Amino acid sequence: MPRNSKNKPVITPEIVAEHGLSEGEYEIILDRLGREPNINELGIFSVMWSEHCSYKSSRRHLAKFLTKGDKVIQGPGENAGVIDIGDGDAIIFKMESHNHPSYIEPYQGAATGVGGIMRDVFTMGARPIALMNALRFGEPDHPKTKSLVNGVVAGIGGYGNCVGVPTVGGETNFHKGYNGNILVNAMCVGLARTDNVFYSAAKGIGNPIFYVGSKTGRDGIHGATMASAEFDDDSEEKRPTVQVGDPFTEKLLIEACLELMATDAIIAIQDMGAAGLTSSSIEMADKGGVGIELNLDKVPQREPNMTPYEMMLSESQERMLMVIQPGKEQMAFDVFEKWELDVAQIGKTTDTGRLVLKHQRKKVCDIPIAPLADDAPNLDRPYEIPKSLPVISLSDIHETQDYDDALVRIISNPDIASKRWIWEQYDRTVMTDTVDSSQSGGDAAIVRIHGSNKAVAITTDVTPRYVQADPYEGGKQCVAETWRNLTCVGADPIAITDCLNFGNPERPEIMGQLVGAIEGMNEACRAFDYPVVSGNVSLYNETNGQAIPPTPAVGGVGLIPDLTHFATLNGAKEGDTLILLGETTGWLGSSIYLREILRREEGAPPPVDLEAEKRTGDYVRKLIRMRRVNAVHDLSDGGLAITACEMAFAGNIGMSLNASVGIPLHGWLFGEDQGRYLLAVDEHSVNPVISTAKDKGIIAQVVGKVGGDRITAVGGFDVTLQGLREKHEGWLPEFMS
Amino acid sequence: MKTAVIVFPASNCDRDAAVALEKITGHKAEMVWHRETTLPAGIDFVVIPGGFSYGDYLRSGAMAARSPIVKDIVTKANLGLPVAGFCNGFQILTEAGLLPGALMRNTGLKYVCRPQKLKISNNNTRYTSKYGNVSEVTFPIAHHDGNYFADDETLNKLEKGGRVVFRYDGNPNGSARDIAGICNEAGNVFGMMPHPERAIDPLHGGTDGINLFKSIIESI
Amino acid sequence: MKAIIHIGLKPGVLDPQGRTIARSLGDLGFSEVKQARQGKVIELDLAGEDITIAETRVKDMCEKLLANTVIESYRIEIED
Amino acid sequence: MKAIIHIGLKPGVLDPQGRTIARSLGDLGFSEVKQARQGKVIELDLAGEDITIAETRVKDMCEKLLANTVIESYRIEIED
Ligand SMILES: Nc1ncnc2c1ncn2[C@@H]1O[C@H](COP(=O)(O)OP(=O)(O)O)[C@@H](O)[C@H]1O
Ligand SMILES: [Mg+2]
Repeated sequence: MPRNSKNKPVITPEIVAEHGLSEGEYEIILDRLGREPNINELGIFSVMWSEHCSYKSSRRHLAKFLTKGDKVIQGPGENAGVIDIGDGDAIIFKMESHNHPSYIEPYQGAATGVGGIMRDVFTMGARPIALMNALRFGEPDHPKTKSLVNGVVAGIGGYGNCVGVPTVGGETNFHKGYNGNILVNAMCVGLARTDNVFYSAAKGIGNPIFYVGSKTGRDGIHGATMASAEFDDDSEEKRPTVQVGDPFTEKLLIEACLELMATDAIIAIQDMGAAGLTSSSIEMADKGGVGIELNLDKVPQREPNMTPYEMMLSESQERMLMVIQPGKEQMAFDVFEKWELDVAQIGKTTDTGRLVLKHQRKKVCDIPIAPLADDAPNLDRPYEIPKSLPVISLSDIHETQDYDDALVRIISNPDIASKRWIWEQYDRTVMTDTVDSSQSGGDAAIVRIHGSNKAVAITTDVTPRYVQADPYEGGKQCVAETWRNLTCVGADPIAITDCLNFGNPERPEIMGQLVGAIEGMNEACRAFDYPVVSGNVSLYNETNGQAIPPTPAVGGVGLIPDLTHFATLNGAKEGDTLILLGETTGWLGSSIYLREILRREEGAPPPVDLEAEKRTGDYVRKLIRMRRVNAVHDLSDGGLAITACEMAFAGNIGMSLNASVGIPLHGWLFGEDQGRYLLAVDEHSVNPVISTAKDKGIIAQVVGKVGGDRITAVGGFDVTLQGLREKHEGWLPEFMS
Repeated sequence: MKTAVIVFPASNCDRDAAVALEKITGHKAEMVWHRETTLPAGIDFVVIPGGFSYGDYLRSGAMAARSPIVKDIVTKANLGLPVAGFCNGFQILTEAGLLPGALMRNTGLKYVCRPQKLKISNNNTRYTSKYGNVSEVTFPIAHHDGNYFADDETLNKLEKGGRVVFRYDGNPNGSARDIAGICNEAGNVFGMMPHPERAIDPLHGGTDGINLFKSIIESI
Repeated sequence: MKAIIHIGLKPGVLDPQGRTIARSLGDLGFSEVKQARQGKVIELDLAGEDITIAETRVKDMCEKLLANTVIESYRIEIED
Repeated sequence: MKAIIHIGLKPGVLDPQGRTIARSLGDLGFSEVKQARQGKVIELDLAGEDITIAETRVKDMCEKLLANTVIESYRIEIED
């Protein structure tokens, strides 16, 4: 950094550019300050106006989302979304990305991602009760993939296991589109009381501001701006000090914060996430319409001689900022000291509307807070929503000559193969409320509300190849799939969180993917009355101009009001009849069959008929509550064949599928038509289930039987359950060995 | 019947242990903070719960074993107080010297969480008497450092004394002689890596853990 | 031949283990402990006799596997 | 003052980490690696000046906390 003779940095155009600020943005800063900023002030503007903090490319489009509903207590805008699940209980949840850090240092990147999302949730007064993760890696053959999988999975487990929050589910895909940019999206779900939810708006004048948690070091300085910039070949060299997670301190923070939250000592609280002390203090002040004055000498520091710039931009983990009720300072000190955390009173709220920082008795920053938020760039980037790929007719898709081989190849392909190697490294049973987790490969994880007979159901989903082929339909589909997965376990879907992972928004076609996906997602949200209550956007996921497949990961949460009525894909019994609900056309465009068997990645994705989807799902839920079904599984990747296999694996029992009626066999078995469910029902329930479906205008047909130890389809495959299971379970351990 | 659960910084199965104790005894367990120097009066049974006390830093269980409350537990255990450690609790008991041997990194070097079949090697201990002639149970395991090590002499002594209480059926972590749980010579101190407190409710997938708690509680 | 590789966190990288160890030693009455850091040592038994070759090879091993150079630095000693 | 404590597994105690390191190095083509062992090093910054006192104190720290003598042995170096 250039310095003038008095050893004070001067702000050159290069420095402005290095901070990722455009000339126009710098002009606004000059105007609002009425002078040149100093380096601290410039750093603060730069992180606040980065893509990561300001959502400048996506904000106006995110505003389209349905965010309100009967059950929504708090939508987007706080640390996490809050929904009402009755009896005074609230569920607080959010999903977040840690893509860039995880590519650079997979263990710590993933670990700190988990830590960060947990803080967003317990900041609001919730005890974290479940973690999920949605992972996308490059193709298995890529030289980095194996070590990235190893590191990311170990990091997620290392953090979540230590903190003692069960990791109950997720999804894992492999595709060459992620070779240079993996995706690590973590979701946390917490439980609070509706009358004890904490918010971030600072209130009152002269109230003490407390810093709690780990000391501040020089970690990840400029992390927030890094997360908003594209990679190039040098970026592995230019990395800042990597943030290291300390799950031990996180666990102490959770316990200490929840202990203090049980009193009336906290007025407002905010975790220090990206852009650390800067964004936390400014957000608290801005939301509360107050000013803040901090004495940086009081900030607990890990290293000597830290500058104000470093302290304000540090991304050291496991830190919180809070406004404490005057008179309750000692109470706060006592709680945090009991839990052996660093704690300091570092400042106070003021009536100036300004952020004032003091360091070694000098004022090192004095800026008005309002423009940091109000004047944050809100770009209307040019976009062009890509047209859907053309529909491929089934007759243009070659039928396999060897169904046994096709089934084996699909069941053992990296996207569909069992992820047991991953989830056995996660503690799924701690807290003893996990009902049916990854153990049975369930559609949604089920976590009981402690001490009650109700449960939340949680799932994450997106099918990037559909979004790539048609952002709008793919956007609808990912929301619909979460809704369907929650339905499968008998839950009432309530709301979603999302993590929108895309490439460089400065390119109109990428921006178009984002806008298209948001609009599609939103249409599904509205059709299901299934609002978005929190989320995260991760852009610039591209390397050397190669963007990732558009990946809007969706995390859905629903409620099972009574745990005496739920379902999973485990439970099919000898002699049960298999019923398929929903319409089958044999849609193979953008399917796994097309990709894995014919090596073609093309074609329009299956459309989602939201009305039919809703009708069918509502019926499935009703059947579960009437205990009409023994097992339920939705049809997704790989179609009917794969759904039947997964149900067979879970229940450890064979399945035989009938001949297809009116549809070529490959489309019948592997087609990915949406909005469908496979049910295993007792023989005496078959007629009532089918006739009621018909009354409701839902297509329902008997498609096979449960029993024996083989998986068969008339005219198609005939393999042993055990042999197929070995293929399904075998791929990942073998790849990782 | 008064029971206590010890809470260390980053214990994380403390609540789970308390839930199990309350379910079996009908009374709430006392939660005792590690900085206390003595157990509350009249405690009949102590559980050292699982978790990652002190983040598992240095060695799992090492720092917790040196905390003030453990001194008092050691004294009282030596006078006959029943003390059980599950998972991290087992590690703490070995580190504190109440049980022999040590728990090392799993040979696979990975954390493992799964339901684990166990063989009851001795149905006549204070922790297994209620199993009658049941010889096999399933408890969840969830650990990174569950590889039980002791020298041959110690192992022989354990076996001769009937102090190997549970063995793995299908060793998940490399433990010597498939050992999953052991007790001290007097039979009042018991440690195991698997989690009986995670197997007490049908929704957990099984209730095999109940009899372990019943055995010790009824022996008091 | 024997190679001894010392691996430690780079300066500035958070060392939660070290911090916790220092605190515990303090609690046990060792108040003279001002700071603690934890690192690891890997000892390799190597075939071959040429020290210079060994040095380059072990450096390569560190870069490729033994050290995580994003957060760790290492130092190699070769002994006969 | 500085104390450097080397902690390693006792001979006869199986070292799964060391074994895996040796195998992975072999897989990467480092066929000269015959065996690997992993240990840890703890570095302490100590107040005080007397080396003999420091030695006894650090030995005490090892026995009381830093090493588990059931499986580990240790070696102490004190530096000014
Ligand atoms: N990264 C992961 N973490 C935890 N569980 C995972 C992960 N990836 C997959 N799973 C689990 O594996 C099972 C199958 O996953 P997936 O194929 O995505 O299910 P579905 O086809 O129903 O969407 C689910 O229970 C899921 O929760
Ligand atoms: Mg799914």
